[in-house]
Amino acid sequence: MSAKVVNDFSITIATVNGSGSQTANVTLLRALFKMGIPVSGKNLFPSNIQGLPTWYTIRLSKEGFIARRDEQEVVVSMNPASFSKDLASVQPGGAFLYADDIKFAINRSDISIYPMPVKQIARAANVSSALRDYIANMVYVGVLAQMLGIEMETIKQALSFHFKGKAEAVESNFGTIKAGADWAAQNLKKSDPFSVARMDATSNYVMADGNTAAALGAVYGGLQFEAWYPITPASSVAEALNVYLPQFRKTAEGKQTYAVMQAEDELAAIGMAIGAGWGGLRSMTSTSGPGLSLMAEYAGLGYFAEVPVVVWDVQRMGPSTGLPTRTAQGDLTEVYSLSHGDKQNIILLPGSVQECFEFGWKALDLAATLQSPIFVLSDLDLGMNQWMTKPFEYPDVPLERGKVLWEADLEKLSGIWSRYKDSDGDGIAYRTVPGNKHHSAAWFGRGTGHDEEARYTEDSVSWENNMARLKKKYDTARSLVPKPVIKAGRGATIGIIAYGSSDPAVDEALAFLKKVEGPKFAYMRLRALPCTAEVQNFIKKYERIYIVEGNRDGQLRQILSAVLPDQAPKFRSACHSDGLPLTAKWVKEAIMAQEK
Amino acid sequence: MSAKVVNDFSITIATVNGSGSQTANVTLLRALFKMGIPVSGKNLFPSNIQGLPTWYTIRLSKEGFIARRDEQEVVVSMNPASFSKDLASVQPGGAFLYADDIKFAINRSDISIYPMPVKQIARAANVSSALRDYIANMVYVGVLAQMLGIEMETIKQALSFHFKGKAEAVESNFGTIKAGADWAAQNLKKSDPFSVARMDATSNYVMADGNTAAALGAVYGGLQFEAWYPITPASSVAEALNVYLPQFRKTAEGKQTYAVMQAEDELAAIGMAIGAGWGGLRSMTSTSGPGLSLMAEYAGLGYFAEVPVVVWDVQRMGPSTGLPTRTAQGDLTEVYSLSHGDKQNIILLPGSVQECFEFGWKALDLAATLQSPIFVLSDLDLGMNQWMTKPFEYPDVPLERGKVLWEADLEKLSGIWSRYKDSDGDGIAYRTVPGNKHHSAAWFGRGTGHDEEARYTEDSVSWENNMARLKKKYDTARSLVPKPVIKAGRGATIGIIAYGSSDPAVDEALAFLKKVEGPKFAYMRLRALPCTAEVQNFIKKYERIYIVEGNRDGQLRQILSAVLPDQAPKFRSACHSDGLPLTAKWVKEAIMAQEK
Amino acid sequence: MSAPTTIQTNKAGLTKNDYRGLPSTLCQGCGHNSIANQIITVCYDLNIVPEEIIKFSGIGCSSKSPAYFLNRSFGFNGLHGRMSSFATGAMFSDTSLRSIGISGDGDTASIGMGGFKHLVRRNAPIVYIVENNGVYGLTKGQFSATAEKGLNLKHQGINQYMPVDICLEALASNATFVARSFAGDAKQVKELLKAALSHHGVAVLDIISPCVTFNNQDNATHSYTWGKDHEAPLQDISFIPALDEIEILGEFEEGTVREVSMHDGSTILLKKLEKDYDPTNRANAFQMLESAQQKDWLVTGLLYIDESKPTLTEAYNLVETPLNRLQDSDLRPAPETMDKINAMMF
Amino acid sequence: MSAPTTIQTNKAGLTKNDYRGLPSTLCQGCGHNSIANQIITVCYDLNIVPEEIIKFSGIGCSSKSPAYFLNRSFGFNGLHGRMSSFATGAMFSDTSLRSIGISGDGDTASIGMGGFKHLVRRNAPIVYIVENNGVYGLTKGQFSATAEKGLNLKHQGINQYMPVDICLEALASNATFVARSFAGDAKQVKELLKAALSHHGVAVLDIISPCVTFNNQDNATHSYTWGKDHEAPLQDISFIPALDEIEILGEFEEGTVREVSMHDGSTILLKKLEKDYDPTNRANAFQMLESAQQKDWLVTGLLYIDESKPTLTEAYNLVETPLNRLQDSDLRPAPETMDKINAMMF
Ligand SMILES: Cc1ncc(C[n+]2csc(CCOP(=O)(O)OP(=O)(O)O)c2C)c(N)n1
Ligand SMILES: Cc1ncc(C[n+]2csc(CCOP(=O)(O)OP(=O)(O)O)c2C)c(N)n1
Ligand code: SF4
Ligand code: SF4
Ligand SMILES: [Mg+2]
Ligand SMILES: [Mg+2]
Repeated sequence: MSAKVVNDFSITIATVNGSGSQTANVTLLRALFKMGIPVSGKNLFPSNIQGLPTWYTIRLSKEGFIARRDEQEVVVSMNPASFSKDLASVQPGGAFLYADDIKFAINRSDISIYPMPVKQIARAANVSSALRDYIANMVYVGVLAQMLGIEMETIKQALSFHFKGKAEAVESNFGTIKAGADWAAQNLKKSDPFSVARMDATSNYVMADGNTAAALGAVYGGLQFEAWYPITPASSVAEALNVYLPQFRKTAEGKQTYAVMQAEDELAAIGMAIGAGWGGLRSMTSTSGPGLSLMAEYAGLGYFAEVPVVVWDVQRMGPSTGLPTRTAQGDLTEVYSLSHGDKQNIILLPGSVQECFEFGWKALDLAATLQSPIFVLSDLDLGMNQWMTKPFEYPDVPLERGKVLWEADLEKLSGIWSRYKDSDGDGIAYRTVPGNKHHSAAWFGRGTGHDEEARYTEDSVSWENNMARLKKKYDTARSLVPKPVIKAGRGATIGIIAYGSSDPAVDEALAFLKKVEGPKFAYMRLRALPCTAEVQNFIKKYERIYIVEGNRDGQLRQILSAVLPDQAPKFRSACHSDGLPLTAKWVKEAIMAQEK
Repeated sequence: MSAKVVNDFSITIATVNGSGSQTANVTLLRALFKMGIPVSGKNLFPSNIQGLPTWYTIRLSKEGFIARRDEQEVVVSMNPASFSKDLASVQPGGAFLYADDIKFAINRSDISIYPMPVKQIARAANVSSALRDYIANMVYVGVLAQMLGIEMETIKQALSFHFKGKAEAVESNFGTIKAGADWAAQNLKKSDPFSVARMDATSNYVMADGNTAAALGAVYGGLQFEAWYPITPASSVAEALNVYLPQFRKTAEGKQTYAVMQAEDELAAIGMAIGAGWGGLRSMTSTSGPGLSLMAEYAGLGYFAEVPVVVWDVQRMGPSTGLPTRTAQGDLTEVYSLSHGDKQNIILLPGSVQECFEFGWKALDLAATLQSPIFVLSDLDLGMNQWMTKPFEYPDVPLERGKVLWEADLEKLSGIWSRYKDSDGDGIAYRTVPGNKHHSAAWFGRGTGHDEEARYTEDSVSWENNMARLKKKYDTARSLVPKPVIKAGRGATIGIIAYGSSDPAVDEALAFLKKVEGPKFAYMRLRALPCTAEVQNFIKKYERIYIVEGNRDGQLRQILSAVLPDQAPKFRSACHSDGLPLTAKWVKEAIMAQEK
Repeated sequence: MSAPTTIQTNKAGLTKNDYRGLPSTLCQGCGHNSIANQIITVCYDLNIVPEEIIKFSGIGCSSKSPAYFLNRSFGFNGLHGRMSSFATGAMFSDTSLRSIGISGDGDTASIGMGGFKHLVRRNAPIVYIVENNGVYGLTKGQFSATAEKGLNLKHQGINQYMPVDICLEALASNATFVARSFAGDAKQVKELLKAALSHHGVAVLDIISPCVTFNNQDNATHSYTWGKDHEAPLQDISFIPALDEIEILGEFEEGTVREVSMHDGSTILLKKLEKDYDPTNRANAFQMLESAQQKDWLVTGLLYIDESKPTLTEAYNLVETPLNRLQDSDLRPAPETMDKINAMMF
Repeated sequence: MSAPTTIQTNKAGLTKNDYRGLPSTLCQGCGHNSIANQIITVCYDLNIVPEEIIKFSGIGCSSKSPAYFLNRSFGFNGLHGRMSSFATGAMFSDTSLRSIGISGDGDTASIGMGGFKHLVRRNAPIVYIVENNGVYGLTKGQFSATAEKGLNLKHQGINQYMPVDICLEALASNATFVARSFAGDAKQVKELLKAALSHHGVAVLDIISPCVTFNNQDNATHSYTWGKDHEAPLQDISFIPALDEIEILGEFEEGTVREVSMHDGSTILLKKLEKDYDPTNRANAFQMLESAQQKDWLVTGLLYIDESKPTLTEAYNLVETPLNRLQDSDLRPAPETMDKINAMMF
């Protein structure tokens, strides 16, 4: 047995989907987290409901790195269909645990092999046959706990959380886990070097997924209307709203201050959201690529009629239906140019679960301020996986309601106002919303050419003026959108830009690059488009800029080349698009290969 | 009266839409054309059916320039609603003709004024009261003919063409024209310098609009299936197909070799067209901005499942519903990035009516060869206005059917083939289509991840390989799409890039720029994306590059910056987007202002 | 009133002018214009405060017409075929307002079919008017989905398909108010509009509204002539607002009148014509539409009504205050809740 | 055959295996699997050559299933809600082929409503099967538009709306073949499939197909239990292919059987159950669906049939040769025509 490896390896569990293994896997993840060990969990699941191979990888990192790793030191195989592949995937020197009813030849002697009598132990659990497959998963939790040293108490905490404290469920699952652990203690001899040990590196964190965070952010952002249509990986944004809005946003009398509508499709979803936004509600729709594409026409209406609305896009692998359960950052160019004619869409790029919460409310504020659709690009990895994250922070500014005139305001103005006039020099005009009873409040909105009074016109000059004002508004947005997060050490000559869920991998790669001979790197995590001054300065500052992104075509590189043409020759792409979350190793190698 | 101006001025006719003035205006245009004088006609019409002001401008240019001009030397006013504006619009020294029942003070002494007793003459025509408004328009045709010297014989030719030789209609209209001319001869004293005179500069031309040309191109391109949904300014593409397919594409037995479907919306239109393309038909859909946006999701399916289809987009002014009857080049970035996920869309940019014909068939060939959607971006100016154009040329190459395997082919291959395998190294795989009865012919298509055999897979490597092949295919497209048209004189140091209907204005501007002191310009008319080698060479060659386009945001500049980042610092935008066709004056000034 | 005036006002203290819109830019004689005029009259007659109405439309000649009535109401002229979704969202902003939507047959039955069906299914509280001319007016005369089989139009050929029946579609989607009328029958349009404005839920009004420019040939089923020749009214309709005395009832002979009570206290009086027709029975309505189709009748009148179903917005237990007037404190949970949320996260 | 073999073949010389697809990846017990199996059986029984079928679908669990039958047929698994448009275009490529489309209730009645209605209205020749489970299976259990009012689903709450009735929608759109069945009633599914495959025009089959994972509670109207308890078949159906002797007729008592002749010479025998039902009368069908709704019956069987209407592709006077096999010379007018065209331009 080689030197002990503590809190610094990955565990992958291979099961059949629809078998309930998610509960077992998340229990492991949470137990480790409660032991104070930095963890991350990545669920690799198929696009069907039951019967296909699925994998869950837990990374433990005492240094706190939470990006995906390719290497798998401990592998648990519960699925005959993927058994050979799983066996082959174990790192030399690693450990392989498997359900002993799977009968395959095992041809590796460089790893530790542990068969588990899963069926037998599960049968002993004495549950209904319907639950037996499910409970079998608890066996490997127990065996792993025993073999790696996961504290039983934290497992119980995890179970208790999962089952919302329902004692019966907790006990029955825990019983099986215990049985698994006991069996392992008595029957398995540890020959691998991997183990876990309590640390204190997670007490300032919580565990959550980005979609829940987005929904909660919106709850605190005063969301009043959400229209959506089911789609992986975005459905859980709306489903979380269905959970949390009733808990936190009903009045004392139990009345709703919001409405959530499942629309008949995404065209209708964005239409309803834009209708509500026009009506003065803080409004949102959540979707993924195919739905986003269906929203193209309405997005242009939102831009041109200047309607506040948030479009929360949880990206999955496209083009087309693509790989619905794989992650990507491939919708950037589409969103940037969404809808026909000229338009400049505003995009937010959350890079962590905490930021999903923050942008959840901020996007609603920005929409209200800028009277414009705000597109937020999350992704499957960020949205659906459980992450350890800084706790959510109560918004540090009051709700931003934007330039809305009510009866009293109009009274003060003697009823003189113009819907599309740039009175303040920021490109943002004042608006009124239905229900305003002042006799000068009403206006007739439209997606056709209009003058400052919102009247229909085909006049060339009115058209150009209005479009020029919209451009000015986009410039105003530049100063309002989230600034980038920059990490630049002394002496850095080369820049790296990344965004969204790529952050942990880039961060880890930087730690490595710091250690090797060669140029020093500065890192900017982009958080929004249009580019703020800080973004432009960062780009101007460095000799070369690597743009790391999760798509084939270097979508952000394309956009930055277009908006900063003078800097374009400096850009280098590091593109990764196999559907899996980025690893630090890949980032490091992609950059080093081009630096040679 | 100042020096005579012959064949070098503009005539603008202001009428009420829905009054039938189109016939009168086109008759004038055609008569002048038949006199051998280079002409162009621009119809500026409102987005409604009846009762609003509309203008028609005819430019005569003995030098052969056919771009729009701003200056209006001869103005005919038939509409009280626009009378003052029309009067003000006449160039000093120009001529103003008006229907004398319009009672407004005329406050200009720098122009020639001719009242016309339109009602009176029309009444004499003895037509039904329903036709009286319509026939009134013939009066100004007659008066203009007399005052400018338009040959009556060519007017008769134009009428005879318009009424498809129906003698009665021709005579009745001609009678009124004659009456107008006679009245003018007897009652008006010419005091303006404008006149027309026969030339021989149009005998190698025909007159047509780009939408008719597109339809005819498709007829010769073997179009088999068109699905469409009505929308200005694209409807007349499909409506022309309804006219010409039955005439030229029925079998000897009178059977159809094609089908044209009016779909229930644009989502369905492209869906049907893609279904037909997948089924092995040469297939197309035609639309404009709002419809294009609705096609976003299906466009990605076409790209990813590799279905041949042509999307003919006749651009109008957006964003949103915008100005449906105004022209623009504003859909470029949307089309380039249409659909979520990575995609590289192939775009053709016809620059003349003749080229609409040529691309009409070529796009179908390219779609078949590349098994991909081909987007053709025309615009309202090109599509709906009558242009003098070189006659359509019979395709110089046979129909390109692409890599389709039939029973005999499969027999030869012993049934061994793979739908998505790059056997030829060009990124283009072979396909079979329904009806192929070979037992190995069938495959199951999809928009989800697939391997070389078209089987569903979520495997990362298969995904990346397939996407890499698609990228290679796009590189193959680079060598197949139409090359640019370059005009580079000796000593040119600065480049100009334009595309589509901007060509005549840029061409005319160049003639001017040639004459003035200063740097020499080379001009490239871009005809397609991706950029061919010629495009790249042109851009590399010049110090600075002006990109002239009909949108606010410099959409082509954005795209070229992204694809040629090293060249991006050289680009300068000359953007024009007021909904009217470009003028040479504007181009010249836009460039000279930046050259100062 | 302080000084004598000759300008007539209604009980809301408003003149007819307060209900008008901009001058129409539609063709002279277009059916849509006459419907816009009826809306003006009806809102005036019913003393509706224009600020309490929201107008919606899609794209088309018909969809332009909300600009031509009720200038003092908010309104939105949206995307082609998408009036339903926009209106559905917007009506949540202040549920004390009433919604009127004007769509075309192309807008509703071609591109907008899905949205229309789902809006109806949700019983969204809106007066949904289809100005049905069997043709696309604004794009110059193509077939819409309500064009009759066999219709021949310039450049388009002969229509091969059976027309979509808006009323049948509404019924199939469980509409709670379904009526058909004819722009040439101003009185009926007016009474039906009044009833629709009192209805609790979605009121679908399919109004045959001839396009004089592109589809008014005498034999076309959406023409004035055909309509006049084939109209078969189900009833003679009078609407009695909630507050008016119902003395009027006395005027009728026993058994010749059917009374329908509305949710808001108004009454619809349906005077029998040839046959009695019970508009509260859905099976009847199906039957009637089916036989009208076979007999080539333009059946007009109130086909179906059900005042008892909850509306879309009622299904959401909303606060009394209009949502768009809620204060920051109503919209953002208190700071204390933040810890609770974080604790819920594990 | 050269050597004796124990493998059974049908009249097309094919084995059952020749009709199978890939192994299903749907849940065990999913109604969709049993429908796929019936399609295999029916195509085998009817001696259909698999190369003469095209399969279509949208997106959903249901839409995956065309991969699980007829491996030797071309097929396309398109976009969510867009099967109709894709199939409409594709069926023009070779009109000698038959089309089978498999869609879900979400795919058809939610996002795909517009396309579905218009495909039906055009009488596009396709067997259009809705595998109706009242829920979105593939996205894990949200309400579809056919979910019954009051249905309670995890994370989704209680459904507030009346369900879309696929058969009623098809009827309203002038479908020429409308049937409902239940995946738990294999025999009926089979016979209806056979009839549908012989139908001339669009055949809409609404098959209640339980989702065992997300919507199979005993009281849910799309569950196996509810279906078994509430099924009310209209008839006992047998399909007799064109070439088979119709001796079978003799087996029935006078007046107990209704015969429907199909366009291709086949016959549907409808054996009366409790009441007689005439499936050639559209008014009947409306009536039946209306009363089924009121009585909470799962009415199954052939609701409506009309063999006389031209199909979509017939409306186009196409050449005999499949369009996708036409030669260059059929597709490009001769060079001489070019001058003529130019002359036409003025
Ligand atoms: C997405 C989209 N497609 C097409 C159009 C073009 N368009 C404008 S109005 C219209 C049809 C209008 O017909 P209808 O709704 O019947 O109204 P009508 O003009 O007859 O009153 C169409 C197709 C559009 N504006 N948007
Ligand atoms: C445009 C688009 N929106 C949403 C989705 C996500 N999606 C996939 S399947 C599905 C619903 C399927 O339900 P149904 O058609 O009833 O089929 P079932 O799975 O129940 O058989 C949805 C919403 C998608 N693929 N595309
Ligand atoms: S074109 Fe037809 S629908 Fe449009 S305004 Fe004129 S008459 Fe009315
Ligand atoms: S989730 Fe439901 S619909 Fe999907 S395969 Fe499973 S049982 Fe069938
Ligand atoms: Mg219409
Ligand atoms: Mg379903």
